[in-house]
Amino acid sequence: MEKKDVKAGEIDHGKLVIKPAWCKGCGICVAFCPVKALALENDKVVVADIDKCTQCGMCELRCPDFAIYVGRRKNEKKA
Amino acid sequence: MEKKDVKAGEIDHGKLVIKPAWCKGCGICVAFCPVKALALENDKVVVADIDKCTQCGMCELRCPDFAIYVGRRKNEKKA
Amino acid sequence: MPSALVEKYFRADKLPQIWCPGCGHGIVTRAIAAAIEKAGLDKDKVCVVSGIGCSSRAPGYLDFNTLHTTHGRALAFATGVKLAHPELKVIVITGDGDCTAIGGNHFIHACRRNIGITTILYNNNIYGMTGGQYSPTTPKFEKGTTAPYGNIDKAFDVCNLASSAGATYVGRSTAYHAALLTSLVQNGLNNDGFSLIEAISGCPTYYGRKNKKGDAVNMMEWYKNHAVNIAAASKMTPEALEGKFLIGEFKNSPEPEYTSEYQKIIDRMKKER
Amino acid sequence: MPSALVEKYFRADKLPQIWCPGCGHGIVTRAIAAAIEKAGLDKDKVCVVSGIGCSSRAPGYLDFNTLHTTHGRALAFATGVKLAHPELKVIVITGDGDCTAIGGNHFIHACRRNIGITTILYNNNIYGMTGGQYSPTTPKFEKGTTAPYGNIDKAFDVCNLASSAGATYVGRSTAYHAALLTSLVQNGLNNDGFSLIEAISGCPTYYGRKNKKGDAVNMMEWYKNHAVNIAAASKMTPEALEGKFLIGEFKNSPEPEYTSEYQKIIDRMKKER
Amino acid sequence: MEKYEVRLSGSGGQGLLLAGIILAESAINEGKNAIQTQSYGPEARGGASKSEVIISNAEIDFPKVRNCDILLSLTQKSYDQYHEGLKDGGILIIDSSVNVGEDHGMHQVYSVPILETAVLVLNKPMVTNIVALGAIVAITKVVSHDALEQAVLSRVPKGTEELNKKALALGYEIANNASRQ
Amino acid sequence: MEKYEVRLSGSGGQGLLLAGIILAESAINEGKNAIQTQSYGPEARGGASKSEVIISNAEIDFPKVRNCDILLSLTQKSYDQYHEGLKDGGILIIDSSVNVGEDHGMHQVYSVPILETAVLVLNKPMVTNIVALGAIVAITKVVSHDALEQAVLSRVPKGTEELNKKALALGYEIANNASRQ
Amino acid sequence: MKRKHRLMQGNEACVEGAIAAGMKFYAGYPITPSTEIAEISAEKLPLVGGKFIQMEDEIAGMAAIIGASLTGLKSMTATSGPGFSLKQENIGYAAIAEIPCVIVNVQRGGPSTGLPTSPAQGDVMQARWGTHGDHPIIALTPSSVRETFDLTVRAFNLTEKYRVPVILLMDEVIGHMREKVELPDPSELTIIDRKRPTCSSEDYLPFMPEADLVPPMADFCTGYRYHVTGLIHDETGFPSNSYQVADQLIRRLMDKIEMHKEDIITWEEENTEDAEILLLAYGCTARAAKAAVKALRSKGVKVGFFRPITIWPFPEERVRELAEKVKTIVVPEMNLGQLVLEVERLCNNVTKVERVNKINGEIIYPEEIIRKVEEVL
Amino acid sequence: MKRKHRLMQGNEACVEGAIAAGMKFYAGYPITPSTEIAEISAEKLPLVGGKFIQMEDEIAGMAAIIGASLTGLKSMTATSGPGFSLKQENIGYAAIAEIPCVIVNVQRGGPSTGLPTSPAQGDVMQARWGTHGDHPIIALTPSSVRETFDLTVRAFNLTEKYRVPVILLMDEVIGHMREKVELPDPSELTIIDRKRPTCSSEDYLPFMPEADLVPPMADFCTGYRYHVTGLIHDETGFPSNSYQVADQLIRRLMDKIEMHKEDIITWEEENTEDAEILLLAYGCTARAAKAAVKALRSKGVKVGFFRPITIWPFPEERVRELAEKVKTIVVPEMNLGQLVLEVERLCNNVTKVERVNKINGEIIYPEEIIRKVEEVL
Ligand SMILES: Cc1ncc(C[n+]2csc(CCOP(=O)(O)OP(=O)(O)O)c2C)c(N)n1
Ligand SMILES: Cc1ncc(C[n+]2csc(CCOP(=O)(O)OP(=O)(O)O)c2C)c(N)n1
Ligand code: SF4
Ligand code: SF4
Ligand code: SF4
Ligand code: SF4
Ligand code: SF4
Ligand code: SF4
Ligand SMILES: [Mg+2]
Ligand SMILES: [Mg+2]
Repeated sequence: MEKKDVKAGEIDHGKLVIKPAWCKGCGICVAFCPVKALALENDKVVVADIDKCTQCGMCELRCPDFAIYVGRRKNEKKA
Repeated sequence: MEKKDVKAGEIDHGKLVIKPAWCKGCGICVAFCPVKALALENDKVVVADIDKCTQCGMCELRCPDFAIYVGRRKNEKKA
Repeated sequence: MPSALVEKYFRADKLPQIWCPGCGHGIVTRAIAAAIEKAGLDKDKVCVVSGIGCSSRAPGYLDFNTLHTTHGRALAFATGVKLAHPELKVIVITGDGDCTAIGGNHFIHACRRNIGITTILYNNNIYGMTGGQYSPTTPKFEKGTTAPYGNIDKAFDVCNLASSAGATYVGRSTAYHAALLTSLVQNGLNNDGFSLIEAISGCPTYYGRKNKKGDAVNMMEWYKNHAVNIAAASKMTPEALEGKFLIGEFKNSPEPEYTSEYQKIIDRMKKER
Repeated sequence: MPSALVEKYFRADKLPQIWCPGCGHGIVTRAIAAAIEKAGLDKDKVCVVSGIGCSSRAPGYLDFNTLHTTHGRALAFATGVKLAHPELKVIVITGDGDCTAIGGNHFIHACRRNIGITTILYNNNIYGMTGGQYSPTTPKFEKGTTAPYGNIDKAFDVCNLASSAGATYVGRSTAYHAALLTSLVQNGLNNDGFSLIEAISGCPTYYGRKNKKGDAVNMMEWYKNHAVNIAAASKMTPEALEGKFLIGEFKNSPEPEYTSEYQKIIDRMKKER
Repeated sequence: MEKYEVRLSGSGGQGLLLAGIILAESAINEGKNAIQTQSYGPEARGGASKSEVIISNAEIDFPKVRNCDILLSLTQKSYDQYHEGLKDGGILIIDSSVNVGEDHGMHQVYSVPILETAVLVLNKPMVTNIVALGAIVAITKVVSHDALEQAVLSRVPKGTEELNKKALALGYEIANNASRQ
Repeated sequence: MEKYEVRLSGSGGQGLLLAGIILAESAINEGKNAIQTQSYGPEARGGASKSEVIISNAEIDFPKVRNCDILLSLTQKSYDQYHEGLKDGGILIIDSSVNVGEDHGMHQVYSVPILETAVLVLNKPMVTNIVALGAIVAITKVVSHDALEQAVLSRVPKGTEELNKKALALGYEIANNASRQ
Repeated sequence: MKRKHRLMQGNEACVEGAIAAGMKFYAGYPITPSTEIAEISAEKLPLVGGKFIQMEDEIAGMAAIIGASLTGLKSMTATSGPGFSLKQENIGYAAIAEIPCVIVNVQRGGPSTGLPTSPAQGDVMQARWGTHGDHPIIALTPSSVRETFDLTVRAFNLTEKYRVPVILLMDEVIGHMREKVELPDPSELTIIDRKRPTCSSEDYLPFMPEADLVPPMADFCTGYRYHVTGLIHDETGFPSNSYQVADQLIRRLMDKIEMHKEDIITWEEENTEDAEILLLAYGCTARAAKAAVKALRSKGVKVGFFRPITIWPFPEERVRELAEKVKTIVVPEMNLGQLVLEVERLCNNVTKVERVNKINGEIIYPEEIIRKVEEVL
Repeated sequence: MKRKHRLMQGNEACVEGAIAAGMKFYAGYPITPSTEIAEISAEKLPLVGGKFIQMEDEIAGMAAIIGASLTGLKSMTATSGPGFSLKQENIGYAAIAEIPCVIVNVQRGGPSTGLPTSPAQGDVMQARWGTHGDHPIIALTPSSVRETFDLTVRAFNLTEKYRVPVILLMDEVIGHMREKVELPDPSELTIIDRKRPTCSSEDYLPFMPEADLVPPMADFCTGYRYHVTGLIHDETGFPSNSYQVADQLIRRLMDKIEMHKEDIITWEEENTEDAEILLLAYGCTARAAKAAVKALRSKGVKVGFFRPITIWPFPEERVRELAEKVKTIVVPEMNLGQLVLEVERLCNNVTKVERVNKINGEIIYPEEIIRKVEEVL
């Protein structure tokens, strides 16, 4: 059972990682980001303003397709 | 569909009617007659003392086989 | 109540019933006939439906249009009858196995729809017809032929279950409390929506014997001594209620009945056309 | 929670899921994985069972031993798994149709037995997989493809039903309240007996479209604005609660678990021999 | 002896199923083949009921009683219902309460006070079946006394062994005193 | 003309099922026979989707498209998945966003800005399917314009007639301007 | 008489046929690929004063239509494989209690959940043998949208006439395809209603057959008080343990079909006069077979075409006759060989019987049949 | 080796056999005449550390044994006609997902509730065709108490070996009668356990067949994390819409049986060498047939006896061989002709096939068979 490389095609914004291949453009993350850091473009999520992002994790929590998630936190140690 | 004569074999005690063919001798009427007017004999209900009977109807109410019922009440008119 | 009741509502040529001596099912069946008499129903507008089990044999003795269906499915058949002809009074007679084991789904859905069916559940806490297996209402730790070491299943409180599923009339009585049973069934028949009346009925042959409950008379005595009417219970201490169970009317809160809701759609469509 | 969660608990090569854009099922599934992580379960000791439906496709994406069964029967299959191997954590993922329509009987019986299964019911108030027919949880008067003139069935309150049937842990959350959902599932996993967590999950494609609820975002907003936590609700006036629904933990009252009761019999028999 | 077909009839609750089992086990104790069958269902509730045993030295192919060699009837109802199956020259053992009328010319009829013995003498109606077995074996010798006693003792509840032995002995006794009609 | 096999492909939600129905109804309006089939199931959710129409003057026995005469591909995915079914010499109508590469030598390929027209010109993505129908009929003449218009008007929601007429007309127009590649 | 050509889906034609036949009650549970039948029934029934109900499962759907039918309403349910399996117990009930009802099974790929949206013909034997015990059944298979309409009407007529459950065995292709149809005017249709008693309620014996072996059926709750059971019963409707009653009842149920075979069995036949090879096919596969016949005939191959429309009871006699005339019978089916078993039973050792089987979820292509014919030529 | 003759009921022998074969899980729902199997299992299983559960219905019973079997426990359920009908959907699941399990059906009179306490052999075709879609199945029919023990062991062995659901098709007579038996010592029994994977969990492809077409099966939750579904799936266990995958899967499932026919099919045969008439019977009816053979042989009639023990797959080859040799095959069945259809399919037009059918709730008598033989002589 060959596993596909699931990391392929991720866009790492540091604070935030986006995986356009999985994004279905539902807009949930955009609507509920408390600081409006996200936007939709061509039916895919994009980061509108990475600086705004507080890494609150709401987008990750509510993305039905696991297409967006919080990157390594500043104060986090490497595993 | 020939109907059997369902009145056949009834013993009419006036106050009380008993139908031995249907009685299965469970003893429920005997046990719960408030005045102990009934008894079991050879696994069938019999009237022990018809005078005691107050026509309270408890036996009729609880006989699982409809084998005992209150006869015409004294003050009742004919239908 | 002379035995005119039996003559009027029973197929007397089929009597006595197949049931064992002292089986509570006969008492319950008579109570239903008495309730029908009191409710003054037209015999030709009453349809009695049952599943399979000792209890489900009852309709065969009742002189209405009677439908003895498959095990557990009485309420589903009855739903068809009622929706097809809402003017009929549809009565379902069922057992604890029939209604709450294999038939549990139809039961909760009939409750939910609040369809106008009056259901009398003959609860003898066992599968009588097949010889004494435990049922969903067999109390925990009691025995059945398939629970030789004591039943580890919790029992349903069927009244409670019916209420939460949506039944709008719910009550419980016992074979001993036959007069109460009659009045609960009568009230159930007067409710437009779905009514459940649980009738605790002794099975001396299996439940009684397996669990050393004595004979039919002993079982009746037990009901007499352990049932407390809900009206009385509210005035009793928890200690006094210890080991007792409740009977009486538990719920009576009418809501729109299913088939009349359907009729509204038909009527609306007629107008809209 | 970095996406290590997805890597650890999902079959990432099967992603993205088959579900429509904005379908709540993905959010709920992620919440379950998060709860498993928090509960610290051994992946090889978790078995996830589902029936048939959009929701029931979830196990295919989860990296455990997963069993996709027949429509409505997940809990019956899961009962076999759990009784055979009580040491396993058995999780059932099911839909409102799967669990409360065709599967209603297995549902109430699993509750009754208090068997150690954690059930997450993805309630989207509709049959998603077959294209939008009304389900037993579709609110009255709303539409489905089989209720073109509005549904006349009352909806089940599945939490209430589970409680009266015997479940020992019961809670409700929504796809919007994903963090609460995770903690309810985690608590459910910690309950030895039967747990039901109702997860309100939006189906924008059918339920939303048929009932003019807007898109996925609108539906999430609706949950946000209409759900009230049971803790908060106790301090609110009836007027303030008008039109709202409750979320949170409704019941948490542990009782002996079914398979451990069974083990007691085995142990007793061993001693007695 | 080649093959015996035995039918035990009476009413439900008289323990005839167990009697059939014990009779079959007696035969097995003697190294013979045996098959026991019974009637199930509503029939068994209330009405006449029967338990059948086939005993043979050879393999038993067909498992049901066809040509009954021995018929026990403990009640009138069961006699009425089943006596036709008894073959010409067969042995009919009836409880003394049963009336066989005139038409039993071709059978050997034994009338034995089985119920009375269990109820009045032993005061234990539940050993009716054992009394009956004693009577049957005394009359027909279909199995040996020892084989029967062994089978009875291995089947009855602990603590009732003496009672059952007594019932068996009484069965023998009343049968030996029985009138061949 | 004997028989046309038409396959309309694209992604779920582009209204191709309805387009197929309308095309088939156009044919019926002209007195021809028509069969419409489609792909169901998970396939229809998200991925490539297709709707097929067979039009014929004669009875249509086999109901599925085998040798496609006309293929519409609105998306790259659907082109990739379905173009092999197009027969040699068949007509391929693609949205201009679709890249058919080099291997289309044996087909007549028309690249038409269908999506763009619906989205940008009409600002109504839901009429994509009607624009496409206009384009197909303009290029292939598989049914007459009148029959098509009649079918469109009898299917679309009340109040959208003008919009759809316009979409149809634009479909004709862009097709007539289309480059045959 | 206004006639209209319309593009119609097979599932829609089924509902149109049912309503034309007088359907007034539908109960069911949705399942692909039959769901449209429920959906359209839900929409149309209230408009004709009929009732639609979505039950909690397929078992309940089957039960509800039996209950409704007993009260006199013409009733139908529709499902696909998994649901058809669940309905089996109650189909047996309808058979023994002689309750008219129509069960539609739009077949999909199996077994189990299988291939939910792909066509198959895998439930042919199940339609005949799915419920326990010997029981009568009639099964019809349409192979076009128009025929779906016609056979639904016929299904109702047969079930009303003979009080035998009738199965309309469709397949996903026929159920989902849209085709040009011209529906008959209602006045052209023959609609049959069940016989109702003409005697008084006192004289009514609910299960006493007339000469045609079918007992007249009183609507429940119309003054004829009687008992209906799934147990073996005598003419009064009450259970019986009599051997004779059991024998008579079951044999009569089967004889209802045997006696009226001529009326029940229908088929379509083409080019059989001079055929050396016979293609025997039904449902959507018959359309491929027909195309194959045309192609082969145009090459001069003497092939004939036989399509059983009634598959249960099977057109035994005609197939046996044809078997005497042809060299080979080729039976293409979208299963691993089901109806072919019946063909083999009738024709083995008289003529050669060959199979073309496909179970991958795809319809059989004409070429696949042609290939087989060329092989056996 | 201690041997003991005992009087034992058929249903009891079934449980004894199951436990001897290693049954550790029983789930079911009571129904006459199979109930004793549940009751005795409830009593005995805890004593061997096994589990018994009475489920809410038959559907759940079937589901639960599949779940238990997946975790590695040998599992069984028992029922009768009405319950067998209800189990069908999940039997199909066991077939497609290849979950070992034994389903006992103690047949009673049908259809529907029918004659609950009377014997019948009316579910023979249902055992083969009761669930939707093409599917593999094995069915065994005992005709004595001892054989009930043996065949229950065999049923477990076959289901474990081939991952095909195995049906033990008993009848009320065999289930309820008590007979002298001598059970084999456990050491004499061959007990087969399912193949388990020998590879690492990373390399494990749960539905990749080995040369015998059977994939090794890992117990659930033992480190091999895999997916099981009732949808068409590839070797990984995940659903697929590929035509090729569907074709391969279903054909492999059927080929598992075809390939191992020799191992699966068993029968008993007597006096066939010189037979002119062959009695072919199974279950309790075979005992009447055997008695008939003895009676007829003693009168000099050349009759032979053939008893299929495995009825599905049917012993095609041997029956075809015998058909070439005899003039008539007589098939007595307690139904209106079910297994005889298969005999006719194989033998029609080669030899005469005659039926003796009885459906009144009574066992067939030897004389009834003898009469038929004398008729066809
Ligand atoms: C489908 C099916 N499963 C099982 C049975 C066997 N069966 C008949 S009645 C019964 C239980 C009846 O119990 P209950 O409903 O409580 O009625 P009771 O006999 O106790 O009055 C069972 C299991 C059946 N007839 N049909
Ligand atoms: C026995 C059976 N009946 C019906 C179906 C068709 N079916 C599949 S899923 C489904 C409903 C699913 O609804 P739900 O459980 O609410 O899941 P959702 O798709 O909404 O997540 C139905 C009716 C089936 N597969 N099997
Ligand atoms: S982590 Fe929070 S702030 Fe950052 S993008 Fe996501 S929702 Fe917005
Ligand atoms: S929530 Fe997920 S799928 Fe939806 S737009 Fe955001 S990233 Fe894309
Ligand atoms: S009527 Fe009352 S008093 Fe009279 S016998 Fe019956 S129970 Fe006793
Ligand atoms: S209650 Fe009825 S059946 Fe019982 S003893 Fe009294 S009369 Fe007889
Ligand atoms: S078995 Fe029990 S329930 Fe059935 S008739 Fe006898 S006492 Fe009543
Ligand atoms: S149909 Fe509804 S439930 Fe199913 S995937 Fe789409 S949105 Fe989700
Ligand atoms: Mg009960
Ligand atoms: Mg849903």
